[in-house]
Formats: sequence, C-alpha cells, structure tokens
Amino acid sequence: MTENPYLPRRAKIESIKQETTGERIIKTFAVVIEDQAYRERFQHKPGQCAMLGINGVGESMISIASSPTNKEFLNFSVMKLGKVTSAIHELEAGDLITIRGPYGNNFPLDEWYQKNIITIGGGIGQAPLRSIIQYVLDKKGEFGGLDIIYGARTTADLCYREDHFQTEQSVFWQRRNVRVHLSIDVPEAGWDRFVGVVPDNLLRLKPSPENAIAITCGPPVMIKFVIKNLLALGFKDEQIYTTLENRMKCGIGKCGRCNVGSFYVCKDGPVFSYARLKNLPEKG
Amino acid sequence: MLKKFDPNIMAFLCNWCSYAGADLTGTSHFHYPPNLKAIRVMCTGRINPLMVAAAFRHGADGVLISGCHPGECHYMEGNYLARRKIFVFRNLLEFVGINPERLQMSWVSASEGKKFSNVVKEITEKIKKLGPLTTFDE
Amino acid sequence: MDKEKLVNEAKAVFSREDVACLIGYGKDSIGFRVSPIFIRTRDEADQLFFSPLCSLSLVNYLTLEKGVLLEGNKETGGEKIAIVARGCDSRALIQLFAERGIPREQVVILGVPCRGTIDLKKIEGKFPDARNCTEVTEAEGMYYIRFDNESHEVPKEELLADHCKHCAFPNPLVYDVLLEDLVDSKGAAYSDIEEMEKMALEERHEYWKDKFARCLRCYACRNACPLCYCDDCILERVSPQWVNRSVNLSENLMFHLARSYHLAGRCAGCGECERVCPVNLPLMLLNRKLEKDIKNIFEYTAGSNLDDKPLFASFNPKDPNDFIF
Amino acid sequence: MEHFLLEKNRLNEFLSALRNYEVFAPVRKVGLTVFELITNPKEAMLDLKNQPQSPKRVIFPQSEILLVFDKNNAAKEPKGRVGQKPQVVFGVRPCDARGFHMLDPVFEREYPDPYYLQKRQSTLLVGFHCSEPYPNCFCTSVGGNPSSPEGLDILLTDLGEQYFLEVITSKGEQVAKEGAAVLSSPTSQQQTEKEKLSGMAPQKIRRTIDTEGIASKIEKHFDHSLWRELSGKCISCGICTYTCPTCHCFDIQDERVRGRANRLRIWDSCMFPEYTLHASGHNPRPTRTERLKNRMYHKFKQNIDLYGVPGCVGCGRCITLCPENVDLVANLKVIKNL
Repeated sequence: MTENPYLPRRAKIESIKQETTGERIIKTFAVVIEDQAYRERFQHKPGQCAMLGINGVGESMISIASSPTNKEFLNFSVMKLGKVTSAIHELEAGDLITIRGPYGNNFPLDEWYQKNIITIGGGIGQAPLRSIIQYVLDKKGEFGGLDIIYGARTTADLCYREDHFQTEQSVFWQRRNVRVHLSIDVPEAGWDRFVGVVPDNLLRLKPSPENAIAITCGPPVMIKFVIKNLLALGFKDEQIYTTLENRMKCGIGKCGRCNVGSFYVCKDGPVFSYARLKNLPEKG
Repeated sequence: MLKKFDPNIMAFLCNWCSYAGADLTGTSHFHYPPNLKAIRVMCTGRINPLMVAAAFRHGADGVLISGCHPGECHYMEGNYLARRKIFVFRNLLEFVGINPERLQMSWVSASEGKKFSNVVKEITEKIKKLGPLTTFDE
Repeated sequence: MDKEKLVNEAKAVFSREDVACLIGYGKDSIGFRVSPIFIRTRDEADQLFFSPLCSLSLVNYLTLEKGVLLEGNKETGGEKIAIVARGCDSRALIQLFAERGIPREQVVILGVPCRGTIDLKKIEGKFPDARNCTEVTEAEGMYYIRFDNESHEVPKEELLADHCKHCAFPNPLVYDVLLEDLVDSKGAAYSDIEEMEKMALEERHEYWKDKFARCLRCYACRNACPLCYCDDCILERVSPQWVNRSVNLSENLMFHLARSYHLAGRCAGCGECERVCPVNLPLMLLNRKLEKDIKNIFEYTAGSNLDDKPLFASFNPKDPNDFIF
Repeated sequence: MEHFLLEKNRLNEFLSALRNYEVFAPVRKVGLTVFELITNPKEAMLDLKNQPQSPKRVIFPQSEILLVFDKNNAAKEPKGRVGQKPQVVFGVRPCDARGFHMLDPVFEREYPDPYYLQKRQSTLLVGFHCSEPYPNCFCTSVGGNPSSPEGLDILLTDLGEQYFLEVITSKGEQVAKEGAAVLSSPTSQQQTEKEKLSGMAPQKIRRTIDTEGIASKIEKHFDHSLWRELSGKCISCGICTYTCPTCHCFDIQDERVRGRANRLRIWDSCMFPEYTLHASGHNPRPTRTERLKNRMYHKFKQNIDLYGVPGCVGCGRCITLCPENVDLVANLKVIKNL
C-alpha cells in the first residue's frame, strides 16, 4: 500500500516572529521538518501551501511564506482566527508542530523568465507573495524588475515590515529595479507613504503592463478591484495571477469543500491566472 | 480481582456560597472523599445542563451542582432558575435511562462547611452504589 | 378544506395588507407529497390548497437564513409575511413572537383548525405506487383517498401522524383570518409517555440505545424545527465543543439530550422533528415527556399565551425542592 | 463468466458457507432496512425496496479513525483491515454498486486513500437485479440499469423459486466456489427467463430526465435567479447527502474523550453553512441557494469534468427522503428547459 497522505510529520519551530499587533495578530513561524528523508522530499515551489497542525487539536492549510531558495527552514505566517490557528499561536520556539505537504500548484516561474514582476498584496495576503518575492530577489538574474505593492489597514497590521523597509531603502536593490510601495488604509502620524486602499495605490503607481506579470493576493474584495484596475491599466487576462483560499480539511482534493467550479483550490489551486479564474462560475 | 470502584464526581460550585463553603470545609479540617473535582462558576444559574451531559461524556459517574440557599442568591434569582433547569434535566435523564440520582443538587452556604462535607460523603456513597456510568463509554 | 375559501381569503389578504410573501401548502408533482410554496403575488394564490396531507410546518421558513423572508420583498415593496398555520403552528408562532421579537403585526396568520394530519410514511407505505393523488378528505373517522384511477377508504387511525393523536391544540391560538369553524379539542393525552415511565430504567435505556444508534446526525430534526433558529448552534460549535462530530452512541445521545432539552418549555408539538427523520426516531416522545412534566409541575404550556415569560427565565419559589440536599 | 442457480430456500445455506467472509446484509431495525454485519444468515432481509441508506458506509463509514495519538501526542495509524477476513456485502442494488464506481476515482487518484482502498479491495459486492424500482428511481437517465452488473462481483436475479446467479468478477468466482455445494446449473429456459427479466427491467423505471446538455446549462445559467426559487424549500439538512451513494465529502476533526485522542474523518454535507465557512467569517456559499446549486453543479458538471460521468446513480433517495420535497429530477428539468 502506498504512503498514507493523511499522516503528518513532526517539525520543530526554530523561531517565531510576531508580525502584527493590530486587531488580527499574525505570527511568522520558522519550522524545520525533523525527519530527514521527508525534509528532503518536501520540495516546494513558490505559491504552494502545507497543512500545519497540532495533534489532538487539528490542522490548517497555510501558505508557505518562504522561498525554496531558503534551504534552512520554512516560513509560515499564521493569523490567529480559529481553533487551530489559536492553538498554534500558543506555541513557543522549540515546540513541535506537524506538517504535511506541499500541496497545490505553483506560480509558473518557467514562463516568467526575464519578466517584470508586480506583486499586489493586502494584509495576510502578502504571505504567499513573500515566497515569490524572496525567490525573485534570490534569483534576480532570471527576472526583470520587481514592484512590491503592499498595504494593510494600519501600520500595526503590516506584515514583514522591517523586510519591506529594508528593501525599500536599499540602494543595492534600487539599482536592480526593485521597488517597494507600501500603503495603509487610514492616515497615521509619521506615515509619509501612500494612504488609501491597495487598488487605489495600484492606479496611482500605474505599472506598465509591458513584459509584466501581476500577482495579487488579499481579501476577496481587494482582489476584485485590483483585477479591475489591472485590466484598466492594460494588463491582459494571462498576465494576472491570484492565489485563492477556501476552507480546507484534507488538502488532497477529497473532502470536497474547497471547490471553485470544477477545481479544488487545495489541489488545482491556489494559484489561478485570471484567464482561468474568470471562466469559473463562482469566485471563492 | 475486581478493581474497587472509585467514582469520578464533578462538582459545579457557585462562587458566592458553595465554593466558599467548600473552602471552609477544608480550613475547618472536615473530611470528605477525594472523588470530587470542583469547578467554580459565578452562579448556579449559569449552568447549562449540557455541561452536566459533557461531564458524564468525559468520564464523570456523578455530578453535583451546589449553590446558595433559596432567597440568598447573590444575583437574586440565579439559584431558582437553576433549580428549574436541573429538575427538568433530571427528568430527561431518567427518561432516556440514566439514573437521575447521578445528578445531585445542594444548597450550601459559605458558612456550612460541615454540610458540604456531609453532602459530598452522601453523594459519593450514592454513586458508589450505582456503580460506574457506562452510558457514554463508546 | 374548501380550496376556494382558502384561495379567496389569501387573495383578500394580498389586497388588504402589505404582504411580501405568503407561505402556504401546494400540491407536489409526485404521489401524496405536499410542498411549502411561497406566494408573492395575488394571482399565484390559486396554487394554494389544504388537506389532511399537509403535515409539514411552515413556521421555520420565517427564521431560516436569519429570517430572509421577513426582510420583505424588494420588488413589490411588501413588508408583511402571511402564513397558513394550524394549531401547533400558531403555538410556534407565539413562541417566536416572544423569543425573537418578531412583531406580531408583521405576520398575517391564516388559521386552520386542524383535525390531524396524515403521516406520509404511513400512506406511502400503504399505497407505494400512487402517482398522482387528487383528493384526500376526512369524514367520520375515515379518510377518503383518490389517486390515479383508484379510490380508497382508510380508517383515520391507520394513517394519522403519531404526534397528532395526542394533540391538545388543534385550533389556532392566534390568527388574523380563521379559515374554518373551530374543531373540538380532546385535551392533552400522555398515555404512551406514562407507559414508558413504567418501564425499568435499564429497559428504557435499551429502548433509546437502539434508536439513537441509528441517528445519522443529519440535523434535519433541528433544521425543520420552527423553534431551532439559532444562527450559531451549540451543537456545531468547535470551541468549546460540547458535542463531538463523531457519530456514535455516546455523541448521538449528547446530541439528542441537548436538542430535546433546548426545546423544554418551548416545543410547540408540531412533530416536524419526527416527520423529517430519515431513520424514524421517535423524537416527539422526548419532547412530549418534557411537555408533560412541565405542564404538571410548573403549570406551563409553551406557546399558549402571548404574554407568558419563557419557562426557564421565570421561577416560582414553590418549585420542587425535595431532590435537593 | 459462469452462471449458476441458487434455490431460494437454500440461500441461508449459501450465506453460511461463506465462513471466510464477514457478511454484511440488509437487516430490519426500528422499521428500517439497514446494512449490518450479520452473524446469522436468517437476519438478512432481502427487501430491496426500503433501504434509506446505501451500503456506502460499509466501505466509507460515517466516522472513521484516521490517526490515533498516543500519550506523547505522536500520531499512529490505527490497525487497518489488513489480515482480517474479506467482507461480502449482500443485497446491493445495482445503482448502489455503481455508487462505488463513482467513489473509486475520488479515493484512488493522485493521493490514494488507504482507508477507503483497503476496505474497497477486500470487499465483494453481491447484488440483486432490481425488479421493483422505487417510484423515484431514475437510474436509466444517468447511465444505469436496474439489471446492470456494473460494479458488482455477483448478480442475482429472482426467478420466483430460484435465484439466477451470475459471476461477474474473479472475486465473485471465489465466493461461488465457497458456496458451490448449494449451487446448480441453470437450464437454458432459465437463462432465457433471466434475459427476459433483464430486458424488461428498464421499463419499470417511471421517472426519466434526459441529462444530455445539463452540464452546459448549469454552467451557462449559474447566476440565474431561478436557483433561488429552486432552493426556497430547502432547510439545509444533510439528508440528501448522507443518504446519497456517491456523496463523499468529509470533515476531519481531532477529538479527545476520556484520555483518548484521535483524528477522525466524519461525513460532512455541502448543505451545511459551516461546510465552507472560513475562519474569518467569510462564507463563499452563505445561503441555501448557493449550496443547492453547488450540489447540482458537483453532480452534473464537476463530476463530468473530473471523471467523465455524472456523479449520480439515480437511486432517488434524495427525492424520497427530502423532508420538504426538493425534487432533483424536477429541478434538473427546470434547468434543462432554461
């Protein structure tokens, strides 16, 4: 009999970083799979997810927020919401967690050679985008420019803040055509960057669709308007990518609940090009 | 040899009377059987009988609910409301074949340390006679 | 019942009142089946009918999906909901008015004095091949049934739904229009419950074990119940999780204890839980046992009076106390 | 494959001969016919008319332990069926046997599911030619047939005093061997009689719907206001999905009771609002309208996209058992006529 796909493996939490202090708390966990064979087999690609869990509590599907170029650990940014994520937030560095995966499809990086990459993220939606951002930064020679457009409700809700600030201010990256455009929804003292929702920031920045790929992830309503604005800026359906999320239990296309049209988000997603997404009857 | 039956008894004690009463039992060195596991609630009136069912489901052989004497509730009428609910729930338990004696109620004030120890003794004896609750074993 | 009278009264309601939707009974395409129908215009009222086959309660549609029907009809601008209600339904409505704060004047009640309804499982069991039932009427303890090209007479007792046999409230207790003359009420009967109470504890436990082991936990009993309307049901919560999702005897027993207890002093006696159960659990026995005790001890009958306080929100210093140390 | 004859009065002997198997058969409980493990062949009730539940649960149980957590919270697989007796499910209707055909690709493909597959592989299905279909049966409209051997290992046809026994698969052959002592050879007349009955069977199905083109209609009219009308009666219970022989959706939950901790898989229903509810509170299918539409979409569009056949065997249970008479066939007709 083949391997049991429901059997999770143990992984150790190396470090934990609290990303946000706003209404919704997000922590980023760096984990290392204990079993060496499984660790070597766990070869993810940007865009993929994995099932994190605690035995006796349950499992949750979480995007992998680090790039495969990082061989040291895997990053997961977890927002404290339900039973499982709340329990994960209780854990400390050195504790054990369970993992199985990686699941789902990934960004078609082979097709994006030498293209300009634009990521448009909102809130926790930056997590899956972080895997591609890190990948592009690590393999800069394979891509053109990189524009990171990211916003959250308040500064307290911005994920990966220091990373973004560093990249933003780095002359090294500026010379290599890497630009960061942060925004918050409501004005705050000391904030000198854009104030307003992410789709508006996108319209203001007017990235060129030429030789570009735009990837967006965030709340459903943000995705909707980002896509609308991208189309208005002249992006073609094939140039727009998004990652979806739905409630998931099995992660392997059997338990049924995450379908969008005839696709299971866990297995056939989470990455959808707008060309594919727009033909689906219901959009998550 | 058959292992001696040592019942699990779950107690929900109201903060203002019975929990203080149980405390007094301890400080006054009155003895009572160690089978009782107490949970403090603010008032017996906040007890949902589902908590009783859950206690049975998770291994209790008997449940005790104890609060202030009638008319002495810190919240005026919480214990009266509890009495109604528990009365009805006992009847329901009996109707599905669970001995209602497994769900006991008592009024113990903060000064009745002796009474609390007697209540626990008596209930423990009762549950011992009834034997383990097997209804929720599966 | 006279269909013409029902249809005319329904149309009159549409003319007189600002009605967004009328919930009534319509004949279904197959066999003896009756469906809830939602009438939105005066002309559609011709589809309405009532017969002893109308065993389902329509009251739960008032609260489904946070009372989507009560939000009114945006197209016609109507605001009120009209509903065809039997005695038990009127009790459920009274409970809803009290518990949910649904304004009485927002619901137009077409009251039907009810002589008891037919258990679909029984009549389908007797005539499994019936395709198109044209008529069921009742006279002097007999049902006169016509379907396809056949006509039959069946003693009422044989087909009557079990919970209807014990009904103490055949007449609507609250209504705006009364569709027929009131019928005689027998008063509540609990002989079957008393029989069960005589059984030994273990015997009764065996009886219920056998039943609960069958439960599929499909939640139909809860969803069909006009008084199970919580948006966030305690039976489904995961944190804290009172009832696990596992389907086994223990969890099923937990489920049914919680379900029936939550209806204590609230059950309107419509029998929906029992009617919809795909595995024939006698759930009304539990509800009626509590109804009987509550009536005898606390002199309280759910849904009998618009001004009553809920059973568990009230007390009497003289409530039973002898079970307490 | 081979044909045999089994005298009806020797059926019990035949069942008794299957000593090397665990036999599941319809038994009468609380006025219902349900599939259960039987120890005495006399318990078997071959009343094929009233089976509110399909035998799906023998292979895909309503709750099933996936993992057991030990004291150190390490996950272990529970003991599977390996090394246990193979199972026979006796008295399966042809539509329910086809139901397993619908479940197979779900659990076989991409990530093979050992829990389902172990039981599936060690279970043998003995079916009965369905001579008296339900009023709501419509198997012939979705590619089935009341006398179809598809998915079965052995098919029995009622000839009055005898059963005509057809061995369909090699698994079935093994069973026929074990019961060989009570089997005889059919005469050519009996063979003709059996064929005649098979030929007549489809005519007894009274409900029909031409499903041709339904998939594209569902897709085309996905945003039609009619769906709201169709779902108006639905009360969001799980009856249609829990009694369906092809529904496979499940929930995974960790449960701790009395010091035991397990990860379980439990049937779930797409009719429940919680089924798709995100932890954030967002629900992509918030009302009955989206849920009912999704169920029909899954059965008559998604399943065709994924596996090439509608995910429905036409057993009619969802129609018969629906407490509010939501009628799948009638609804399909409405969609078809859009």
